[in-house]
Amino acid sequence: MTRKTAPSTTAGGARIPQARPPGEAGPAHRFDLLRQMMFIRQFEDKCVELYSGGEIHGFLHVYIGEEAVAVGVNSALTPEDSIVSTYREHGHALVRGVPLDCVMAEMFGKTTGCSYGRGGSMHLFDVSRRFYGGNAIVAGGLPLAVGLALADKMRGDARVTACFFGDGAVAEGEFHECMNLAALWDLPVLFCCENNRYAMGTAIERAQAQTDLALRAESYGMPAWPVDGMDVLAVAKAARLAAESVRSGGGPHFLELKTYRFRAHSMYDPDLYRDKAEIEQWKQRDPITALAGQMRAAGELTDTDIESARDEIAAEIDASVDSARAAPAEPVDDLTRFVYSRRSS
Amino acid sequence: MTRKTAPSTTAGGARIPQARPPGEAGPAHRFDLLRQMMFIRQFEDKCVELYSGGEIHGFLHVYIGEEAVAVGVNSALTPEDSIVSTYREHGHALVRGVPLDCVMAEMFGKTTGCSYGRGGSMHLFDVSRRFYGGNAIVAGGLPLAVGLALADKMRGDARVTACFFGDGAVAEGEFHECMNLAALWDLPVLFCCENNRYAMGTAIERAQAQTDLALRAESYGMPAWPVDGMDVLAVAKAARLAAESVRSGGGPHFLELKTYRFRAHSMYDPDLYRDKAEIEQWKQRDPITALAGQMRAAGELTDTDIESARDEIAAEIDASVDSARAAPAEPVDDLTRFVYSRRSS
Amino acid sequence: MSAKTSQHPAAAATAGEPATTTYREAMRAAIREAMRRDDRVFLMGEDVGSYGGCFAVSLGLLAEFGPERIRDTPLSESAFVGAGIGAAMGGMRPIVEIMTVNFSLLALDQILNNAATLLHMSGGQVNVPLVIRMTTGAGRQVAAQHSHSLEGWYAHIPGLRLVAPATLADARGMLWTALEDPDPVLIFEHGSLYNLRGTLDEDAGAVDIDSAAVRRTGGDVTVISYGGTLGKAMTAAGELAADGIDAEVIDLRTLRPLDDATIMASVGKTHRVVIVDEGWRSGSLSAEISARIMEQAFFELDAPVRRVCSAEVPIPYPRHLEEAALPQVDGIVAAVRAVVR
Amino acid sequence: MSAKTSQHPAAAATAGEPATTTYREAMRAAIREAMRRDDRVFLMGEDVGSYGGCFAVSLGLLAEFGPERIRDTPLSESAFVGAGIGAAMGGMRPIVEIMTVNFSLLALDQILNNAATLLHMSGGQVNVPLVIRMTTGAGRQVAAQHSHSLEGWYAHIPGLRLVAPATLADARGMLWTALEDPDPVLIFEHGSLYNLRGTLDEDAGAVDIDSAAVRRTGGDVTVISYGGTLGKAMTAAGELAADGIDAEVIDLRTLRPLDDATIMASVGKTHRVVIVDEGWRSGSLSAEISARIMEQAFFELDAPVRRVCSAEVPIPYPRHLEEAALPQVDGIVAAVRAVVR
Ligand SMILES: Cc1ncc(C[n+]2csc(CCOP(=O)(O)OP(=O)(O)O)c2C)c(N)n1
Ligand SMILES: Cc1ncc(C[n+]2csc(CCOP(=O)(O)OP(=O)(O)O)c2C)c(N)n1
Ligand SMILES: [Mg+2]
Ligand SMILES: [Mg+2]
Repeated sequence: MTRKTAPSTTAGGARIPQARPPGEAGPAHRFDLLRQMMFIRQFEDKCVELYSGGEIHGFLHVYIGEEAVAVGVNSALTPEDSIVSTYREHGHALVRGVPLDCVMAEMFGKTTGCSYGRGGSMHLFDVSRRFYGGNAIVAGGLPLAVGLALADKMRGDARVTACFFGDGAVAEGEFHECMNLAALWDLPVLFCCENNRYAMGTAIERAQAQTDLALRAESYGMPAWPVDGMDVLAVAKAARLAAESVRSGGGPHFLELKTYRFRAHSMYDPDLYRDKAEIEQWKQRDPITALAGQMRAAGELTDTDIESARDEIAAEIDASVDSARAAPAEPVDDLTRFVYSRRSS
Repeated sequence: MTRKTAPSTTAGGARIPQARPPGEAGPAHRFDLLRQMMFIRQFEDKCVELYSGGEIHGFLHVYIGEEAVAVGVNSALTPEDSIVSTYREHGHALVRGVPLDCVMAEMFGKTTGCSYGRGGSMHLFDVSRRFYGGNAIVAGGLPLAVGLALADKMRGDARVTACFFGDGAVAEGEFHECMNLAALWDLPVLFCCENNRYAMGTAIERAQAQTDLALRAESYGMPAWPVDGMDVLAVAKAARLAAESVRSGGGPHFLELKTYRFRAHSMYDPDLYRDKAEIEQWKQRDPITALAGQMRAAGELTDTDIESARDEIAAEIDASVDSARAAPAEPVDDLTRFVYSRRSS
Repeated sequence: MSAKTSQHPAAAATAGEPATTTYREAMRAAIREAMRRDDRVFLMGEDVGSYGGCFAVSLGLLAEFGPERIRDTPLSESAFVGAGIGAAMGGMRPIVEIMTVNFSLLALDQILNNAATLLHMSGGQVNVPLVIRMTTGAGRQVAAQHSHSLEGWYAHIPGLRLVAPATLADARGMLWTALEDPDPVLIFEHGSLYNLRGTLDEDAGAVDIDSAAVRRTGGDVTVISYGGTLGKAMTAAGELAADGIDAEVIDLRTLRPLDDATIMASVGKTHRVVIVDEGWRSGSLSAEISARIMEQAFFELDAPVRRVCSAEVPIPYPRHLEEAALPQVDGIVAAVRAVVR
Repeated sequence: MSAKTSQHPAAAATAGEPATTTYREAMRAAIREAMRRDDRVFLMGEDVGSYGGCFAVSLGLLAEFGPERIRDTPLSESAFVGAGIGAAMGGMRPIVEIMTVNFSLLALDQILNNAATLLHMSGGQVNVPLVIRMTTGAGRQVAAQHSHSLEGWYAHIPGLRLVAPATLADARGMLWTALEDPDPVLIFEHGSLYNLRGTLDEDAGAVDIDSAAVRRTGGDVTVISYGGTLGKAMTAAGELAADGIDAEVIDLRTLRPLDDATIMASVGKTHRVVIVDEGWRSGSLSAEISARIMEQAFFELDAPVRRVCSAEVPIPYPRHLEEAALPQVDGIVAAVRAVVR
């Protein structure tokens, strides 16, 4: 088997797919992407507030700064496609269409939550929308994605399974096994590596001998491109191209989405391991301000548009908090329900 | 980090190291290599006979056809270097200098065995010769090699740890984790991948998306070369070059030793999964006949040389069988000895 | 759950059209039947295809079903077990073969944190109708890394069902029932059983996977065993009978959930118990059974429950040491004598 | 092995120059001391360096010892645990930190098939003087994949020693003794203990890792616990004392090998036992302890041994459900009342 791709390299070292998807989408589409990113951002800002206020507990990993990745990739998927994600998956769940109220209620551990309150922040599920979680073992979701794709391929369903994971996951043995298996069996998986440069406190240079992760992925003989993960349009374009190829039998593809998390790894993290200046630099590239700026410059967006979107979203989120607060907690007697399908109590 | 090597590619696709080691060794050296290969071959022929005769039990994986790999690599090591191997390790143990009597007694499970009879064929150990086994979990030895090399590096000892494993092991997650770790930490490991084209009954094409294993290894940013594993001189040369580089601080190196096993995977294997013609073709490249042929053509070797070597070896092996037969078995009361260091019974 | 009394396979079958077969062939027949009945079923694992399975269980199936459904995998235990979980979530009914329990450790994270957990953690949404088969046990002189009996560990995991067929009928019949279970089922096949020979009705088929079986009725002592040690327990019972000690032998069949009712009913009758388990004694399944008898039948006991387990050592290669390390008929007989004394 | 009676850390220390500290700081002091005393010692694991350890245990050590000896690893549990084994074979004295027991499954093959097995399998040649530390347990609402208590599994493995420091003195003192052991030692630190505050002598140092400790003497019932549940057991004992029930509380300290002598001595005195274990009940360490009491002290028992364990469910996120799933003081009190009845 030979290498299946050799993406061209631009001067700056970033390689972009050679083929171009047919004409860009218009302003309405861009506004939609913007609004989705704002939605995730505002949702998570609220979560941080609720966590500090003692209403959300356990682990909370926010996606702030990385929204362009989930929004861009999701824009390339259809409702028939599947998603497997990590513990940093609020964004993926929301853009997938898991109802806000259900996601928020899950943060509160209520029975109206998308996982019945059982999972919390790290374990959002919505099988009706083919959203398969919410996996908190690093790289633990990759084999599931491979298996979902295997089922699709064996049945002849032309689905894509989008599998999200971080740069840290690339060091795990499971990553390797899954890349090989997907490539060997030509499975319809879209691997989406969210390279935010850190695995908790460990910078990628101290974790990966080869920090060019797309190059690493390519060594399995699979098309792999680095993408500017702070630019939602770039992500959307690359994802569309990749997803179309996957869907039409092109086998697995790998996107290295170069991004950054603006906040600490989790609410427990004092964030001592990186320079404040580095964080500030990346914040200059905030995907929301970036897209908004572009759209404003193109005359597609006014301050009022933004403000009213922000207000609408805020109202929706506030309502979801109210409904989550009011929702019932699971009775303790149901604790053992769903350990097995047949022995619900 | 950038890729550390880009070996040149010859017309036939096989890539050889660009630098050449200083002048080849002479006829005495070649005869030594030949005799070592013959030694392994005759040892294992005898083991197969003893297995069929009911004197050796359990799993027996012979190395017949692959002898050039162990002999060639070992010729590049010093007694201060370390070796970690697999369940197919008779050859590595013997060339390392583990005494024949001890290896044979181990096959019989006797207390004079190199592992006190506890391990049998798959678990040969000789710590005095820095021969660290004999690991029967595929890829299970790689982390040990990485750790031995880490200890050497932390102490400043200029040792090489040679780590043998098969093509099948390359699919395991542990392979990936260890390649990355060794490259990231620049550890003095010489990875020796014995690519005999099969993992049990699974041909490499059905196990690896990328069958060019050296290319795969290179993706970790480590020098990696394919080597004709049926040519002991080629192996010796590549190993010398690689080991010298490792020893002098060049970080881990990877050799893909292209070889073939002439016999079944183990004594249990009916060998139904490959063409007899394929086996016959590879037998044409028998590393022993190949080297003997070359040496004969160069006037360095006579039939008498070969015959007397063969007879000497046979006599040694017969003697080792006698001594193994006569050696004591471990008393059952000692069963729990060495579960812990301090509670020997 | 009720106990069923049935014959040890060594005894001749009594109904239907009995045919001579082996445990291996019975297992193969079960796979073949499942593949024919349900095209969502496929077999996946290392060397299940062209090699025919490392214990030759799937020999010939590749020719019948092709490489899509008799699917050889690379040496990637975590990935292919996890892929089995994903495929089950995606609507298939995979049978994943892990060559042996020894290698299953590499997939344990997937089995525990995904297969066993997804249903509960997702609030009842994610079913994992997966069957994992693996060989367990020692006895073939394959030494320390290839001789584990770790089914007791798996029996600790909520969300899994575990079965250990010890007879031809169970080798033939448990798989289909396992495949019909909406939750993950692990099948442990003891390596020493594959060549077990006996007769099986031509129409042998699915069997329950809920209950333990009383393989021999007796009134003096209850001997509890499963999988690879059932034969030894039966042999010991035979020897004891010659001495006038009448042992009841229970084959657990299902290791999780345990069939407490069958166990306690027997204890209530015999008041004396010996548990035989090839796992290392400390923390083996035998410990849980003993603890449950303590909890549920303490006042029935006339003597403390005894355990015959493996010695707590990595299993050594030489035959005499391996034999000394494993439960043997003599040890069972001695333990029974000690409790009936 | 003999039992030692000592105070629960909640009580004030009585000797030396007592200083207020925490379990986390005691652990850190132990690592620091070991690093200073022996330059073969180094600490390796995910985020032990610049992050300071996921539970802040190693915070500050990177500055003191540098990145060679406070060694951050990639997310590669199997490789870095195996590398710790190899480094130990090569003459170093590694302390490998696995963030939590949940992730240790990814390294279990290395721990079982290499660390625990090499010495026996090599006929006594290959020592593995390795210490592995990991956090265990639930209680912080981190849900199903992050709340395991799997130390019972490790306690099944011949060749390993397991300790579970439950007090400041043990957090401070067990590490050095473990490092002096020529064989692999696993240290299980319950996540709920790191903020435990108390006093510790300035000259506190190495402690034995062989024996259980009687943390409270009493004559009516023996409560056996370890690690994260010791505090709950002590609290329960306090409540029971108010009711005139005088409980003896044993802290196992070492989970393998178990200190049977201390356990049986207490059983011989109280004749009634409750075992508290945060593991899922079936197949937890509590089962082994119950089975041993059955075997060694059956005729001493006035009532069946009871167990207070975790419910057999993946631990759910909501606080009330998590609390319901774990052993709690009320449950211990109720179990004690039931056995002394
Ligand atoms: C197997 C495993 N090891 C360790 C952890 C603890 N942990 C949780 S997230 C994380 C960092 C992962 O980094 P990355 O994959 O880059 O994803 P990110 O958090 O940056 O999105 C670690 C070490 C875990 N959950 N699973
Ligand atoms: C983790 C693991 N999985 C499966 C096995 C069973 N097994 C033993 S050797 C082998 C094939 C290994 O092939 P390769 O690495 O190419 O080495 P070779 O035998 O060809 O020398 C297999 C599958 C094992 N020992 N360990
Ligand atoms: Mg990251
Ligand atoms: Mg091979």
